[in-house]
Amino acid sequence: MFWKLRLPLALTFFVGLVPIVTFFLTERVFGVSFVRDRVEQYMVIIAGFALLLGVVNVVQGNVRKIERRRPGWPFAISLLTGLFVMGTFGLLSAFRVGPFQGILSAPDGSDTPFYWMTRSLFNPLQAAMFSLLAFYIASAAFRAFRVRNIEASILMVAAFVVMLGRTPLGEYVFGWIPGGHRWLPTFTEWIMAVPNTAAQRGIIIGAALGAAALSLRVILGIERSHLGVKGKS
Amino acid sequence: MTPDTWYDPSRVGAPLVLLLVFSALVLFFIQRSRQGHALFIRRIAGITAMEEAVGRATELGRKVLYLPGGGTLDDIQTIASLAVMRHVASLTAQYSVELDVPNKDPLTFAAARETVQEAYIQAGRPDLFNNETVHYVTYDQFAYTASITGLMVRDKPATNFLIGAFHAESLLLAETGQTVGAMQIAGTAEVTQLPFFAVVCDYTLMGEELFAAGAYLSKEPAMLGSIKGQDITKAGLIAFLILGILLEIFGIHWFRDFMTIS
Amino acid sequence: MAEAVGTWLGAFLTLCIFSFLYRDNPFFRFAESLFAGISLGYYIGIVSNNTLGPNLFQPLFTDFSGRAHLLIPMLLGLNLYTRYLPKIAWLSRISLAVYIAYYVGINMVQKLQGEVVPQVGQTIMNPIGGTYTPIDNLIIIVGVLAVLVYFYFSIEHKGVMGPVSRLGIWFLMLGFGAAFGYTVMGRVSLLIGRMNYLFLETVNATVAVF
Amino acid sequence: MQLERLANIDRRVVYLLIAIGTTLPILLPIGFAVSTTPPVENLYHKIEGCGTDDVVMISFDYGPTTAPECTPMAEAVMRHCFSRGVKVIVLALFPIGGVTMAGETVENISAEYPHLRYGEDYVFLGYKDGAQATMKQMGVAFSGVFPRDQMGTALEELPLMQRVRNYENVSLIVSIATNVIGEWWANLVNAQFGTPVAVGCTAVSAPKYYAFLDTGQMLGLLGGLKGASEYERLILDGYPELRRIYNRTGVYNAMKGMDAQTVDHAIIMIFILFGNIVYFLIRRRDRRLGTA
Repeated sequence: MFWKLRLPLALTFFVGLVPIVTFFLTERVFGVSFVRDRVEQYMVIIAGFALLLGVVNVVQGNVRKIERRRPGWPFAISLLTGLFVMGTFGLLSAFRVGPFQGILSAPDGSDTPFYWMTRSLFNPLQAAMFSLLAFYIASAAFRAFRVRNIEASILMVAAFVVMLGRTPLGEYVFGWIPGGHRWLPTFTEWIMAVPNTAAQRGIIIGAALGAAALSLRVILGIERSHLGVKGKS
Repeated sequence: MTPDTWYDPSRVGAPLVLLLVFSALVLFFIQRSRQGHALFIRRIAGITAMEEAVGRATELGRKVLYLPGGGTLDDIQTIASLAVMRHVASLTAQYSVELDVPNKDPLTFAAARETVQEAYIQAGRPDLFNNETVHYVTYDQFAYTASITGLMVRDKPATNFLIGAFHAESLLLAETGQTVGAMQIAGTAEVTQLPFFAVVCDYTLMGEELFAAGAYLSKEPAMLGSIKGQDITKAGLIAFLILGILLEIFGIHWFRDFMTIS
Repeated sequence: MAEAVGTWLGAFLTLCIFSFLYRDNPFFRFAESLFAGISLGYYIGIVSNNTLGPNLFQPLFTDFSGRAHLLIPMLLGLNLYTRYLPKIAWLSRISLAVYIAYYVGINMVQKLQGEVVPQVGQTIMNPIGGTYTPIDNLIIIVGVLAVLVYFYFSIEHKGVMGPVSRLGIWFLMLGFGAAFGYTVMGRVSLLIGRMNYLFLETVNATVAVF
Repeated sequence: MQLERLANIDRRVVYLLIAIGTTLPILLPIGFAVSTTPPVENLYHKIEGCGTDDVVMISFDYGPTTAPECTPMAEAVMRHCFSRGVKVIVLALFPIGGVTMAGETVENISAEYPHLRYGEDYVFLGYKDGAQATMKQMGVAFSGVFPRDQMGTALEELPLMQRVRNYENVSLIVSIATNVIGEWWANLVNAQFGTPVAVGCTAVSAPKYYAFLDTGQMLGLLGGLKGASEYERLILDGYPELRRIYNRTGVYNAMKGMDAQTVDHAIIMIFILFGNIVYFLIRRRDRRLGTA
């Protein structure tokens, strides 16, 4: 029990101090270049191994779904098929097995099956999902922008003015006054550059301090939820 | 290019001073708080609403969905999310509500599993935790989003927690959650996504509130002390800012120069 | 030909995703589950090709003794799987602890050095001068201070704190509204791209075949 | 009860209108008048000042994800150069799909100008990894980074490249950029070598780029679809023969995109106004019922 708790916390403390201390030092100090060059690379490798952890969980969950004929089980088959086909091409290409001598393009510049699947299936799915935002941003604006109170009104008016100012419509509003066609676009740019900057700066400074305080709590072992260990003072 | 000193002169100025002052203040207030000095922390609506949100799931007999965000475990927002997750998991264990934590980042998935399982054990309900409570989906931002929106529409969770680092998917998730009638508590420090959460969700923990949430929920003196230390640093920075601006007006650039990284 | 088939497949899947706007349906579920599977397969390939291959296996295979230090991350990575062995399940926490601790340390200095210092530094300005008018500069200064006051946790927002933190919220709302309105254009551009794909590119790809 | 129904219109009505509002303008151009702004005009006038001896470099620093905004800019600038007989050197520095974008654009636009000859009037260098290093090396010699062009021909065999050695022989660099690469052209190439730089970027990154315009590191700036449509407007006014290209149906351009943007923005704003009017009516009714 001692080791189960103490070892992770002790490691957290010492490993956490490493980047903080080396941050202020130059590579003339022993060990600094090791940390800068290698530790980051180590972390990427650990993260790489973790992906398989996720894959195992996905396969387990979906196989169980098919076995128990849970609702929607046929879709688990299409999921596993996609995973298997794409994953196999990916692994074969990554480790240059047989005719698979490259992941996104073969040595002669031609497309690989992995790339074909990426371009024909993966990329359109990504782009389609991403573009749904155009619909959602419209329905969210309609539903949420109501002048309920001062805060909601400020929110709405700011959004409305900026939307107007960013299109030719913004030029038409005061376009009948000589020189007026630039008023709204200019005002829009002002909102973005002045009050918006102030709000963003305030959030960033506050959030950065909060993040630093949380970091300190983790390094000191006060915050340890991520290890599944209950905190105590 | 390498400077001939053992320390990096561009970094030991303001950043080092800030780091030392900040750490000292936080440590001081942690110590003070542990000695029993009571601390006031104001109410944060999104945090107070969490219990009600889980209670709602009990009434409706539906699950609680907890999304730890699209960030990886190297993002501090994800660590903040795990701290909140721990609390939410204790609540769902106490109320015997089903909890569902789908993950995008595999390491976050590993950590979340530890967090939730331990919370269930501590709450005396290890029987409620199973292999599907915390599960993995996929590493791709929009594939993950597609799966989660589908899940929301089919399972109709009573409450959605969207807490952590979110990017363009924020609005897709929050808007879908809204259509299925879920109560939504969001929290992120991504400045670009805060507007969408603020517009769509019932409660939003903004920036610093997200990082304070875990400490606030734990109610432990050491945690609360660290918030106090952070606040005092902030007060110091505000004073520093005002003084700096006054000096600027008189043409004295000390403060500005000190904060300008060469 | 493969090009045209690819374009048509892509267009079909795009429509499957768009059908979700009407309601959940088997086409969307198919696209969604295929998407989850393919994307995971994609990252298996990419992570092996870009990380595990060149940074771990190839160096180890070509020069084992010289790169034996790479066994450290490899063991830490494999150690994640002890989770499946109940007796030593706790060991996996060591890998998590090391990973988290390293990035938490990095985050701490980066946030202070990269965000707090420059953002405060930029706000320390003489209101008269610079690219903006004095009034603009004052608005920025007041806005930053008010938002910081809003985030002050350990004092009740009463007295002077009350109105100032209220002003902070107003600034936040103004910023959020503006950012929301500003983003609409980018999102619509994405949709325009998809509509082009559906209406123009599929046609062009088909024409190219014949 | 009627009012509540209006306040909670099915969101699918909004979706449908957005879908129509995006598709129709692409298929049937409307042509909202856009006024042009100085950052765009500057670039136009710079190219207007170029003759057949001048060389303009167009760098494709974006990928397929931002193509709806960026491709029309690249096309318009390239058409402008070709119409004036200005020589063009094309390259790509964006890793994910930049070279594909460049290849497609060169192919499409050069087909519109059949009298122009590859190697004499325009050259496509291809893609190189590591944008900053590439930019620096090109200051010495293009052939140092691109010994051969995209088709594998050695640069010394291309007539145009025989007289164009490095930035000194280039009158203008136009970077169509989706991220930081556009900035590098300004603060690296313009700052070190003095070659004028103009950038076309997505609407999202435009505000950040205005700072470079203020300092003169960028000569012109096209921001998002709006900037692209302004440029199209300028070349159409200057070169009426381009109308036959821009009025074709079935081909996308920024003016059509801007029409779609305008219609969609209008739809959203009308819905917001409508929602608030209904909200007011409900409140007024409830207040009246409450006092009655």
